[in-house]
Amino acid sequence: MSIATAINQEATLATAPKLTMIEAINSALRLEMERDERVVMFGEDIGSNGGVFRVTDGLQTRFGPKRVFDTPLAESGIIGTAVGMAVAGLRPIPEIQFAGFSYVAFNQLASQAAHIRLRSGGLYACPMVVRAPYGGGVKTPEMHSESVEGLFMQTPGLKIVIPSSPYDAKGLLAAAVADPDPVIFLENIKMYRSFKQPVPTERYVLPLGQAAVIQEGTDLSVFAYGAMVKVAQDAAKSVHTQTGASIEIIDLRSIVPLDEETIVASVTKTGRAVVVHEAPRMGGLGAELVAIINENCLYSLLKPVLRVTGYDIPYPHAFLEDLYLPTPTRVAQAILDTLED
Amino acid sequence: MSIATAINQEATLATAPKLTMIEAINSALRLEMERDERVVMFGEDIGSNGGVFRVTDGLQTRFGPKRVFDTPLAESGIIGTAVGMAVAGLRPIPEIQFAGFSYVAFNQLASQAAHIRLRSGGLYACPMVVRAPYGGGVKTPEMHSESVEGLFMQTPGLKIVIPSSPYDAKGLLAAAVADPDPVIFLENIKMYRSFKQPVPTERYVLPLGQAAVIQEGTDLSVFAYGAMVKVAQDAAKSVHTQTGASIEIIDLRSIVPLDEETIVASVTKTGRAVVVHEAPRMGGLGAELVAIINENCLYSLLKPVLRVTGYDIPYPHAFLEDLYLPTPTRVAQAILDTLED
Amino acid sequence: MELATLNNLERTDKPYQILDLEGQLVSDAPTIAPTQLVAMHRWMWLTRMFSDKIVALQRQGRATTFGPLNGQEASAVGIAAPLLTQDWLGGSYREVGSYMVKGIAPRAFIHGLRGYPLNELYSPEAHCLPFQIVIATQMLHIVGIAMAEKIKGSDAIAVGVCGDGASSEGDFNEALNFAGVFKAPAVLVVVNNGWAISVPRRLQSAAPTFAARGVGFGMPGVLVDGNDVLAVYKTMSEAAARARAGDGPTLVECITYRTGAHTTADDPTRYVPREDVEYWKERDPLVRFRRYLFDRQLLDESGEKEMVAGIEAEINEAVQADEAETLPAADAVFDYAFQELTPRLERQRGEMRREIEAIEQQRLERGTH
Amino acid sequence: MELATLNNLERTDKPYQILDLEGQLVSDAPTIAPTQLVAMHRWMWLTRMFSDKIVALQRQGRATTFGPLNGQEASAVGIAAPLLTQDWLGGSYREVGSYMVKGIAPRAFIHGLRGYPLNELYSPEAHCLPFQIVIATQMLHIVGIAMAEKIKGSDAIAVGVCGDGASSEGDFNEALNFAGVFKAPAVLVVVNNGWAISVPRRLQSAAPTFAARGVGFGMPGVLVDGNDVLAVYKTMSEAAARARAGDGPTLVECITYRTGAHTTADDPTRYVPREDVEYWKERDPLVRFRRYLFDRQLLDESGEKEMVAGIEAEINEAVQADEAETLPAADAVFDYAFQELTPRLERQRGEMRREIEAIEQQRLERGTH
Ligand SMILES: Cc1ncc(C[n+]2csc(CCOP(=O)(O)OP(=O)(O)O)c2C)c(N)n1
Ligand SMILES: Cc1ncc(C[n+]2csc(CCOP(=O)(O)OP(=O)(O)O)c2C)c(N)n1
Ligand SMILES: [Mg+2]
Ligand SMILES: [Mg+2]
Repeated sequence: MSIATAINQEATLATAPKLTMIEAINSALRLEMERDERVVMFGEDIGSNGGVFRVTDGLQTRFGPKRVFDTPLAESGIIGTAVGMAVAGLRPIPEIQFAGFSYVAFNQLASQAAHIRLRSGGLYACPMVVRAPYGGGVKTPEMHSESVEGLFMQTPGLKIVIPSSPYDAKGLLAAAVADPDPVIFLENIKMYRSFKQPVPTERYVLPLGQAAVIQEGTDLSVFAYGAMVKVAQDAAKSVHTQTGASIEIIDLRSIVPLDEETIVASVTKTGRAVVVHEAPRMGGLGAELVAIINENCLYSLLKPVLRVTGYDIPYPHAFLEDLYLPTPTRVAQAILDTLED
Repeated sequence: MSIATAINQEATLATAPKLTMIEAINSALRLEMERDERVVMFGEDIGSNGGVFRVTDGLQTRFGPKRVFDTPLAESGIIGTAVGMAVAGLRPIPEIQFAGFSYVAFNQLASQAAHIRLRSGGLYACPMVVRAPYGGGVKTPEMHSESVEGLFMQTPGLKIVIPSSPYDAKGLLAAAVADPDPVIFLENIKMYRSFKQPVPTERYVLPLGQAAVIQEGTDLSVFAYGAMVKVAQDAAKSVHTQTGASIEIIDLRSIVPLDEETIVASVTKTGRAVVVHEAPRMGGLGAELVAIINENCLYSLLKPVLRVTGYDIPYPHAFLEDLYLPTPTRVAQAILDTLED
Repeated sequence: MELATLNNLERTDKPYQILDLEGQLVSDAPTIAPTQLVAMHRWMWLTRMFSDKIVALQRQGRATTFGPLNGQEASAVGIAAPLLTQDWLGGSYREVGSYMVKGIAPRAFIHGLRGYPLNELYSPEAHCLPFQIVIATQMLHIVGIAMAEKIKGSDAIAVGVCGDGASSEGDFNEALNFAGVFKAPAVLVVVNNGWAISVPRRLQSAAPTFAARGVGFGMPGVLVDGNDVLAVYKTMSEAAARARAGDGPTLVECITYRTGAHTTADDPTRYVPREDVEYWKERDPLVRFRRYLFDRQLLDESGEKEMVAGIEAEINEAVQADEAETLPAADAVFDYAFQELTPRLERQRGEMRREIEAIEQQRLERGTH
Repeated sequence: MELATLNNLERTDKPYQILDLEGQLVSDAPTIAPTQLVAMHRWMWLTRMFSDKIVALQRQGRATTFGPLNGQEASAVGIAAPLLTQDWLGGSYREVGSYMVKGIAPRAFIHGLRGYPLNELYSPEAHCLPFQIVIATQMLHIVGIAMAEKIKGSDAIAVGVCGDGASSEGDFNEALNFAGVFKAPAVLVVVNNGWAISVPRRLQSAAPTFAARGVGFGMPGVLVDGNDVLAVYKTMSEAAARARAGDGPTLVECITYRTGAHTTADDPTRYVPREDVEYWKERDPLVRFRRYLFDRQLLDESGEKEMVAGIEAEINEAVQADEAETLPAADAVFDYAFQELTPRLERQRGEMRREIEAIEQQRLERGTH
């Protein structure tokens, strides 16, 4: 949450109920459906089952099967029909049960949802929010842990949002639903129930494209998003304890659009940076960040920016995933290396 | 072609016939099918029609419809059956008619071909070469011009090769077919017939993962591949004429594996670099290159590395594509900017 | 009136025909006003002449790659003519004829085929999805639209059209399945023109018809003579009525033939057997329908000549008007990524403008222009 | 012997049955040696007991997420039992039973289900494709394998198995289509267990059966009682014979029921109607086949007890053996990207090793361990 928003919300937050990310997203969906008749939701197991993670719990009962419904098991079908619904004036919120299965719908996302505006010369748009759980660390089967933001940032026409807290999730989801273009909204599985946070009952909007400064600092900037924000915080704390270094942590929150101003301002100030993500390193957001830093603050840069990421191998088997994912240990090591003169 | 290879091949080249890239690839395919019974080829229109670009011309007649055949119009089906064939011991060379249509087969490529080794604990492999024309500048309809290397470098388990000349195409294709893992072989459409080059009649192999120094230089390194090599050459020539600068041009040739040693050595020497590709900028290979340079030669770097690339928008309409693609003018400007003190 | 029953919508064995090759009635004709019948003939002519014109423009470098429409005019017109304004239509590049019937002006296509983004000439009131290049994907969009209209409680239906080749794509089958499961008010049409570029129809499916695909997705499948505009019209009317009544989707297969090349980039002599050409020449959809109209004195030779001349003038004017128009600036490409440019794209647009200026500068320096 | 004809392979109306609920013959039994019949019963027991064991291990944190096999044992065994060693089998996570019949040792699965990469226990001679998680994709691999075996001129066939939910994916339909067009020596099986997680069968297709999908792809579709191991066996034998004879693919639908949860992470009480549970209890495949074997004195109560005890010992030993094994090092993950590590991956492996050492160091410093 940005500082400005924080001040505005302070009063409300004091009395707000504490929610998990699942509950916060459920609340956002409920509010969007209440205020806008055009909003419909569908996917696999989102109806009576309330989603395999219960994110859509109770919504079919509340809004009826016309607006909240299960579909056949076909991701391309889910996204392809959502594209049609968006063109016909609805505001679909399709769910892909796990982000890795977006590969099956890749074409409908990257060449269809993303291209409706282009193909129609702006006569039609494709406002929709594709929700998908993503991320590792919970010992799932194959293709359940993939981070896909690195793919969709290479296929322009799609926005990509990744919240790292219940509060952000609710506000960013409201912005995504209001957005006139397709948004991929990635929900970190490990964070779904990992902690609660005060979340206002009413609707609020956190604009897309604004990073959040989680912790200010002067010696080094750490960039992260989703579950990696917490990993960055743990690492920063341990380094601070060890060395007293003042570490700035920035939660990117939105990959497209990316808040480059905040990134550049931070590194211009600190001169050192580490970027952390779960996705493979090669061509991941970390690479893009280094490129942005290189272009805009090379002369402020005291040390190479280090990338702490998933490795460039297929996502490993459940019991071998722990060291594939960035750990506080690995991030702390990178911070220490980068702090060295 | 690397210098060592050049010396070896010098004698042969003097008498070699001059071929277009199409002819060189056709020759490579023919030789592979002759020497290895396990090689089979299939796709849309590759049989009697010889491919929409005639790359497979005459091959069905030569090897029969059992080994060279047309398929139903279904890219996921083409790649999915190829995966099965590879597991069953064949060496399939499926064609995707235009690389952009690989989106339809994205899952079979990124979660299947790429994961056979992982999923089977190494008991099975998936040796296959997916050929696909790619690239812009020839005024094609939607989804015919996309560069896809930036996508598949984010889905580990796939190799990616992009030749920039008839000679390289033939030698790299031989290596790709011999490789024990899946290779995506991207053929630039604009270069298919743009020039001829002496290409030996017999089989030869250019190993994957070795960049080629197209032109040595000391002031600045330009990295490119595919059709952008020529664009880089034209830009370098004009800058050289204008300023006398000594520009090194490196053709990456293979994206995965990437020849990082050559990249790092070059920038360590020149201290300045520009990278050129057709694909969108965000998370493209350019970003990765900057990240590699940042990690390995930050202290040699005199200026920010500039990226001259496709913009972060959907590939534009035919008559608006010219300035979307990197031109010699734009690359020259980037080189000049980077040469400035 | 056998055709009015659902049974008829389940014919998958023999193509349904109303007019035989001589233009004689072999089944009951649908009730269509005489002016509408003549209009249908004009649309068929418009389709053919538009196609010929674009091919000519393409040869002169005035249009991009184009897929000729010749031979398929009866399907094109018969598919679209029974639809209402509010009904949606989504097809491939080959459905230009259907789209013109539905209300898209020829000039809107000319603009697009010259390689520019569609403009306001492409009337949204016609409810036509901009053409699809990635084969078969539009079938899912159409089913989504049909689902949306049902959710909204409107009486609009949605018609998806694709080729025989498209039937092999996963998306085609997923579209049938979603349509069936959600009882979407949709008609899904396979225009079987014998070829997918060079790949013959027999390599697309081992089943004797594509219409047979319907049963496995819980919907009727109808096989119709796609060169018989009345048969296509009547089948589509009934399928549309069925959809509109809430009785669910129908799969229609129109058997026709692509008598031209796949596109201006294609050389069909490499793969089309000669016999085919002869066989289908006799089945020219315009010849058949002309006979029908002439026999009934709804049109005569001179009337048809006038019609053709009118169409020619109309097309030429459209081409001239479009070529006279000021073209979009190179940096217009930035208008279609998002409704509002992101800061990053603003910067990139600046980058492109810098290049545009540099090129202008070079031009001035060289003294050219 | 009605079933031996092709006609029989086209039943799409009523599931084919050999044993009724009481274990009485209602069609001719296939010719199977008595020892093989008893072996089939044992495999069904093995399937069920293996499943129960993994569920128990999962509850204790000794296994990862697992999809129980209960209720589907007759389909599992009937699908695989007629296959030859050289025949390929590719299924989803739910096909553990079939794979064990085909020759994969229980311990190979235990190892995998503990979250580790498959090892050499997963015998390649069994010709079983490692399980597929991305629903339906294996169907295309199997058709590709069948095409390869045909190209190679071998006499092996390939059998693909998936669920009712999987039938909705594009890949499933593309697999049917490729199999039909290339007359692949394949048998494609839909194990219709009524659910795709919480989504009921009726939401997967508007057609009355999945078997009806066959006709639209030019192949016979057969509906079989999936809780009748003899009916499944006989159907699969004939479909396999047909494929082996070069007569092309067959689509088989086994009607069965998932009596447990979708996986250990699922709570079926949220969506499964009570009546279902009762209805399917009476159709327990083991009960039915036990009656058949008992009636014929091929097995008796004490024999079955011994059988069950033997299986229990076998499974427990496998678990113990596997848990005793030295586990792969964390950096083994680098072994499965490519046959040879690229220089980049060598460096990354080094990076991981550095972390492993750092953790070890921390541990030593803390004095733990
Ligand atoms: C997904 C995809 N694959 C391949 C192509 C290339 N392609 C363009 S048209 C065509 C054939 C289409 O055949 P059909 O569906 O029968 O339509 P027709 O051209 O005959 O009208 C192919 C293969 C494409 N545009 N999209
Ligand atoms: C492409 C894909 N989408 C979604 C899932 C999540 N998922 C796992 S199992 C399953 C249901 C499968 O149903 P069915 O095919 O009937 O097989 P069953 O589990 O009943 O054996 C779903 C939706 C997946 N694994 N892959
Ligand atoms: Mg066709
Ligand atoms: Mg099921």
